[in-house]
Amino acid sequence: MNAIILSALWGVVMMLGGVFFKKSTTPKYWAIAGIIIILAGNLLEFFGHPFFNVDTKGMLRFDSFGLIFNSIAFISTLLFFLLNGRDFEKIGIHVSEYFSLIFFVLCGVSILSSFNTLLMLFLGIEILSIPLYILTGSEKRNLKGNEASLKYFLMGAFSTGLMLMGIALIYGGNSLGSFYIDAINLGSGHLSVLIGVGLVLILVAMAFKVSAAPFHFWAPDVYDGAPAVVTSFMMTIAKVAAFVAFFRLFSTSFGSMHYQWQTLIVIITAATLLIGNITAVFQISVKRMLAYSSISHAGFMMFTLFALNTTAKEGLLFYAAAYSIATIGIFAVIIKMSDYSIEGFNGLGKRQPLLALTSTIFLLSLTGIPLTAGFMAKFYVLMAAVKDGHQLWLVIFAVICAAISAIYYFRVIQAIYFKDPVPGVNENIAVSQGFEWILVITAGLIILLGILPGLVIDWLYY
Amino acid sequence: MEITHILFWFLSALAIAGAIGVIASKNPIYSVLCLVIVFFAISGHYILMNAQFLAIVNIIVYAGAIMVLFLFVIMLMNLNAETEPVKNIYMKMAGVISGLTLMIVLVAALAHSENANVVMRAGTSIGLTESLGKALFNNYVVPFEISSVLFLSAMIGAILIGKKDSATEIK
Amino acid sequence: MLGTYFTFPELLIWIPFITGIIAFFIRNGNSVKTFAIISSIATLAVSVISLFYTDVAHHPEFFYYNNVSYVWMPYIGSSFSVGMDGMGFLLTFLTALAFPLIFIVTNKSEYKNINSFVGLLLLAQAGMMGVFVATDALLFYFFWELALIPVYFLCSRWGGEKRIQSTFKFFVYTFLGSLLMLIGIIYVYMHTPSVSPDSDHSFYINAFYNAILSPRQQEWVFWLFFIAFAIKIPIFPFHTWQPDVYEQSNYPSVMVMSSVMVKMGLFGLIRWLLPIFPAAVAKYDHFIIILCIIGLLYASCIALYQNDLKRFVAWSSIAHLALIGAAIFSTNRLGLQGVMLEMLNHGINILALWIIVDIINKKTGVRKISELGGLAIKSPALAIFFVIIAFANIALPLSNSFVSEFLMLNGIFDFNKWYAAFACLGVVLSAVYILNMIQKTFFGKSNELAEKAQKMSTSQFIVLSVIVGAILFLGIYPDPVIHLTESTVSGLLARIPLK
Amino acid sequence: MDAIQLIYLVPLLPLLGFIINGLGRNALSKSVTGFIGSAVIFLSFCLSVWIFFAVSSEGFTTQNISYFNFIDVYKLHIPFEFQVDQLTSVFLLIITGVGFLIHVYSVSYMKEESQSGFGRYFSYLNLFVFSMLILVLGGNYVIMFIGWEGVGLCSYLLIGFWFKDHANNNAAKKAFVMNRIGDMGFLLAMFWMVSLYGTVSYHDLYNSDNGIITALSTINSHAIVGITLLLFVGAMGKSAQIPLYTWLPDAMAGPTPVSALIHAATMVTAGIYMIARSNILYSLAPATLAVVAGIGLATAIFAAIIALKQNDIKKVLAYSTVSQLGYMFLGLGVGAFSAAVFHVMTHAFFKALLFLAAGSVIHAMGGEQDITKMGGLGKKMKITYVTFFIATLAISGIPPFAGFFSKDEILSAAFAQSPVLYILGFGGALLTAFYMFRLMAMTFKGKFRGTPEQEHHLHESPAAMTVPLIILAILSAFGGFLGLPELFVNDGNEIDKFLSPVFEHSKQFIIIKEVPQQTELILLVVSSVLIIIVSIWAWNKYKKYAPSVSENGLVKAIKNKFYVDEIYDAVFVRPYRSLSTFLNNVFDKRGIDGIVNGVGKTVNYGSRQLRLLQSGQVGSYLLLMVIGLLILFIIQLFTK
Amino acid sequence: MEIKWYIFLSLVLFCIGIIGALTRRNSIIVFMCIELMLNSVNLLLVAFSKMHLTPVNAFGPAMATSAQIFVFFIMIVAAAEVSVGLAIIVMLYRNTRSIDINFLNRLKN
Repeated sequence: MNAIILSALWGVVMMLGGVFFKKSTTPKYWAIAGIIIILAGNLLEFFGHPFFNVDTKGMLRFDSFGLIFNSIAFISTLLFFLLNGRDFEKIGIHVSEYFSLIFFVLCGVSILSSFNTLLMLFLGIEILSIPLYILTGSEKRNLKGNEASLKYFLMGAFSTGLMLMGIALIYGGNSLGSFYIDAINLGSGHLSVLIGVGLVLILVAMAFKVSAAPFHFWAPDVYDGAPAVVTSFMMTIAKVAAFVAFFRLFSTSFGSMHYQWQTLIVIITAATLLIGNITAVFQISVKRMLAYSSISHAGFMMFTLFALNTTAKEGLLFYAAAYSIATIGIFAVIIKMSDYSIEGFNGLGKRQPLLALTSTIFLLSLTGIPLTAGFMAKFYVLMAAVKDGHQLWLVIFAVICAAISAIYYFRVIQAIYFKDPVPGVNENIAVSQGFEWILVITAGLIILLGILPGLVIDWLYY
Repeated sequence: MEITHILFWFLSALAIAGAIGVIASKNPIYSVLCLVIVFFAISGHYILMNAQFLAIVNIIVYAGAIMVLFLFVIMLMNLNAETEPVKNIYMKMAGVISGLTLMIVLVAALAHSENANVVMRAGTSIGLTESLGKALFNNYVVPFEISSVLFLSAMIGAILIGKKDSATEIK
Repeated sequence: MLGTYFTFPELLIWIPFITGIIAFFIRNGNSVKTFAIISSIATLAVSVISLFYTDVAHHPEFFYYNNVSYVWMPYIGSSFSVGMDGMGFLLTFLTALAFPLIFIVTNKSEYKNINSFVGLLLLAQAGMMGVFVATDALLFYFFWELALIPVYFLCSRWGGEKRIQSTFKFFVYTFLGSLLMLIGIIYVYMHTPSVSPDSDHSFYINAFYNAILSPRQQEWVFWLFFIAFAIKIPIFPFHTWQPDVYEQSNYPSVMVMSSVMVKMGLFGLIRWLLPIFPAAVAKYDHFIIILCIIGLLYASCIALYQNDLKRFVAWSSIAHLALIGAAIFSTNRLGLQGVMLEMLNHGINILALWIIVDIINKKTGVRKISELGGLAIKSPALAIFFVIIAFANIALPLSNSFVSEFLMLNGIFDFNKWYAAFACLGVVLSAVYILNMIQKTFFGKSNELAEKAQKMSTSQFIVLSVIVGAILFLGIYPDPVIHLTESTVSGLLARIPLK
Repeated sequence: MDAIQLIYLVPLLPLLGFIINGLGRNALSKSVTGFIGSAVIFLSFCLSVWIFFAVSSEGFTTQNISYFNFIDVYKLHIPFEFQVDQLTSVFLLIITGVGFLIHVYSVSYMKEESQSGFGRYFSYLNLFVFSMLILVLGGNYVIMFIGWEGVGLCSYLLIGFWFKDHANNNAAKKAFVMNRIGDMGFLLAMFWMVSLYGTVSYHDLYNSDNGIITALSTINSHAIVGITLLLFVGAMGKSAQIPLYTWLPDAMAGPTPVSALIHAATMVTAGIYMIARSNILYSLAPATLAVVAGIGLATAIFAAIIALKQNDIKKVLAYSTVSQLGYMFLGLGVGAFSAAVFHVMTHAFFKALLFLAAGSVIHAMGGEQDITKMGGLGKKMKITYVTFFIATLAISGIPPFAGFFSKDEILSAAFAQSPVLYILGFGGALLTAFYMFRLMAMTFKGKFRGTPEQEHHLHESPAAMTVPLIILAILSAFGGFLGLPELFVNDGNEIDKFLSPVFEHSKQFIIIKEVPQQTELILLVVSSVLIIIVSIWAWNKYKKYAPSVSENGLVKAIKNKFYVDEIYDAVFVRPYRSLSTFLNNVFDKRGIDGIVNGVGKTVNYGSRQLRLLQSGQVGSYLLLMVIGLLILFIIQLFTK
Repeated sequence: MEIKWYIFLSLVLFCIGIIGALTRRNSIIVFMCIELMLNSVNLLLVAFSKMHLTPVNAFGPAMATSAQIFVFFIMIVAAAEVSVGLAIIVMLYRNTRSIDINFLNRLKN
């Protein structure tokens, strides 16, 4: 509860701050302070000190899984602010408002990690999405941004419609007539038709939110069209929050009927892996390539839904951390560039050795090379899937796709180290000393998590 | 046939006709008006089901506020039938066919659902403002408060986007 | 005492790892070269000292020095456990021996960003050491990939024109293989008994050996492992990356890859495949041996045609490795003992071949066999070295490969007489292509290019002398190596049901 | 027994010579090199003589001396061991004795080489002697194989000694590869022995008391025939028998003393040594013996026919060597092991002599080897002429020269088996006489047919070359008396008696029929007369040689060696080359790598196609979403 | 009245909304179709709330209320969405003078 309330409050603070802040850099510091406060509040709650004793009537339930995820999200956000806080100025003049929207998103994130009724899920999803619709279009005079915003909005609203229909059918179908996800008692028999249809609809809506194929179409366009700063945020924190909600909902409500709908997950996972990885191969813009790659990562995270066991839970948490941090890291570099194409990376190893090295670490992590967090993340989700024991071909398919993913990630690495710089492209990438330090810390975090995944996972059993 | 049944069929026919009108009419203004008809029909259904509060809210919020907003926007943009060029006919066909298929699939599936023939109970007071209000401010106060965050962000968004900035180049 | 603070396997990993990282920060080109030589010699020294602690019967502290385990990821039953048995000693020794030789012999070669170059080489060494000492499946996989990444950078950054594409093909290929193996590892892991109270399963090697897998399960998981190793070795038809990469890459990397890195695949077969999937091995052994023998004849056949020295050596290496592969799957004592010996021998011999090719290339500036000729006139010493190495390569008696090939072929013969006959045909063909190559490069009239060739440098001379000494020593008195690995083979055979 | 303890010195000394000459080839002067090279062999020879006396003394039993573990795996022990017995000692004498003479000869013959070339030559030669000694000293098949391949290596190096000329290199390569094919058989035979008996040691296998082979094997069993045939394949390669003989004539590309030592006197007889060494094994496999006899005989006649029309002096001698080796195998095949060894010995004398004398001729002719360009050399080169003549008499089998006795012994053993073998074998002997006398006559008689320059240059060779010739001539003339048949001596054949401990065990398995003494005598007389007649006919025919213009088809075929090389080329070499090209250019690049790259291309293609789904239009996105939704519905609701 | 008729009615409305969203190019109309979908859901929820109001079920009234409250929240969210959505559409219109979604294809492939 701490996180929800604090983030909502801080959103308001930032909103009001828009009136009072005179210097354009002030909001950044306030935002950093805010995220640290929220993080601290969340950690205190994790260690047993909630500030607010609100009776939620069981609509929110704060378990270690959700709280750890919150912390991961807040730490990622903190890194994001530290790295790219200044770059919000590139979007427009309402810096403080942008931050305020981000805090509202974080409020949604905290709700999604702790909801216990479909109502809260719905509200959480909306609180997560609506600020993102706005942020996507926040660069008002950028036609691509506008287009992305409208696409995102229309499709998001459409998927909301689907989800609501699903919720309604599930409500009608379960004998208790409850919205509480732990009370939706399905028994162990055959899925009733109402529930079955409702489940598919919710599945589709959630798959849309996490950009799983074939409901992913918005993702490349929106990630590409949105300002890079915003893309970085919504590709990571917003997306994994949706995943956490997805996992939470399906493991709690439908876990007992797991094998009656596993086939659907198999199809979605396979399609997501295939489309994400294959399409990414041909991209020229790194930003868009990463958009597709985020789809492929969604495919890997889908494995946690495929397996729905404790390893999957651990895996999802870890994947969230590994994926978010690495993506924020690589985006931090991209945001500093003016040209997002792969040529823009040519010769980065010569021009900016430190950026090159850290980018390489992030890319290696995204590929899933050992010693980076990305490997342990993939390892956990694959382990979860193998543990489940069904449909092992899917696992093999996944690793083939992971090998394909090496093609596009390494293309960037090749550009960084093995190609000569193109004159006039990204020639002056100005980064501050502080930025470099944070980037190094971020990369260090990736490697640290790659060596000691227990740093995240063991908290589950704290 | 009871009166409620007659009303049900009438309102249903009205709603479906209105809905078809929404998607079929060339002129956006007609679409809006058709949608208003649908909303009224649905409100009628609510009343049939003894959910008076929702019926009123539906009319006030949807038919009143939201639809007027739509209408304003359409007027503002001065849209009319000619502004919408003919869409690719195949895409249209595909859309209609897949939508109809979806409908058939869903109807066929749900026709055999376990609850399909449960008879609805009428005549209780839960749909009245009083009972709903009590529930809202007792059990549902947290989501109610949280929805304020939603509104705040929507508000900021509307301002942020709607406000006219000093003219910059279109990218 | 040494064992109180560090164990040998750890030292063997950390010395190259740490020095490798330090090397990145040394700006001066010459001092980084010297640094690398010192580092690799230190590793070699540790490796040699470790050999004195191998006698299990007389030194009970053997395991104390050579096996160690740290808690790493207790909840999934993985630990940082490393240890060495006979095969481990052998292969770490090969690794430790190869690097100083490579550094010394290429001391005069100039590479851009020499500090990164050297650093990556040392990191690769650490990775390979790790592969050879890991006794935890997950750790093994870690090192398996870690050895690959530095090599990827090495081969992509320094080398011929098409290096980026060919290395990349290699990378994706092996990466795919290792990912498949990862699934296999996880699958086997799910069937392991628990060895600690923290976790239901374990990645420890003994747990893997005791995994309960039905023959049907073994039969398909077997392939996940096998493909990974087969790509690395490479076994026909997974070999196509190798000639391209060898052709395009710089010499030190190629030396590392062909002399040490391919052993990772063989090591994997012996350590991680045969004991875990005995039923599958019994089912597929004929198939794989036939595959290997086809590969042997195929590679021998193609080697004859090659005009590029690097490709030539690559193909000849493929042929030799195919023979080793066949011998491994003959799963009998003679064959496996031969394999152990041959892993060392092949490492030495192929390294020597690359050194010679490097020298020829540096001296004349070309690698095309058709453009060379008569080198023996201007560089008789080089010719002598080469003839010795070439004949060692075709397993002439009293050279090191003879004993190992004798044992391997004998093992294959025990398995099936006809397979041995065809494998022997490979021995004949190897003579054909290697003599052909000697004749075209070293003999005949010397041309302009050969005229340019000068004498070898002292360091090259010393390195080649060391190698020739090793070749002869191992050829005449291979007994120590055979005895070193005896227990490994016995342990392995104890896990495979006799036919 | 002291001598036997020092046995390791016998091979070690040449090895030492090899090392010194090899490392010091630039530093040491030619005379020092020559001295060292010859001296080590001479010392070995002295030791061999000493050993010979030790072996022939009363009460000698076979000695096995083991030095260290060569291969020691589980139950398989292959020590580095020597075995000394009568057979070994005979070969030791031949190798070191003839080897020494040839070394001495070489000092003079090779003096025009550069200093380092000279050193290289002597180091190779020493290495060869070392390998050959290991071959005959080895106490098990693996050690024998070390020598076996070692001599192959030296042969390779020495044939290609003048490596600037690719013809020499090709010959060297051919020799090595053909030997390798044989070695493959040898290797497989060893594997078979290991897997059957668990050992390859002579002592374990053949010892009369507990010989594994006699204990475990039955006559003509599958395995025994297999092993012996495979061993024989090895012998075929090394001893140039059909079908692996074509390398030997080409091997004449090497320096002539090399031809004398390696390709006439010693190395090529390794096959005979090996089979003689394995006599027990072979006598358990009469089927194989028949094959050996057949191939030996066929080779003897075939090579003799080819030799009839050769004009290169060394080629004639090479084919003659092939033919004589065939006789030796015939002897082995009919069970006359000691006769075969006897023939090895006499052949070593006269064939080495022939080659050295030929070398002398070539030396005098300034490198010319074509006998149609010679003639009348007898006047200018008296010693060469006489020694060559003696050798010719010996090889032709004219009594009482060495070849007569050894060949006769083989032929009479053949007669005992079957008169057909005898007649064919004797036919070959007639051919031998014919081509040898043709060679003699064309070289030394008639008018000189070379250039005036060569005529001016003609001279007798220096003493260092002629002295070995004379010594060998003496041996060729009288060596035969070592093995006088029982016909003439009462207590039987000396060689037979000396070697009998080696061969006596095999007698239990094969019965050698005795030919009645009268028949033998008649055969002897008739054959001698016929041979002499043929010799005189050939002598007279070619004394005044003039090139004939017309050649019929058969003659042409013979001249071209029955096109065997061409056939091999067409059947093996060229298909192999095209296969190699095909595999490299088509199968590997387009096939296997094509598949690998094809996967990559498919991914690229798929990427290009799949991204078209991302049309940018919301309508189509929603449509695809709905279609996806439909599919999921259908799967969920209608598949169970 | 059996519940199935309400189910069918709202499904029909829902699917008409979907068809509209798929076929129309005017983004405002697409948006309106989505509103139609939401309304069909509302109708269904209310119908279900009446269905669950069975005497068998002790929690009946509370459950029924919860569905109607849910409808209320859907309306709230819809209102918020409309404000944001129309703002976005207006912004786009300002920049491009068009609200045709098929012109939105700067981002593709």
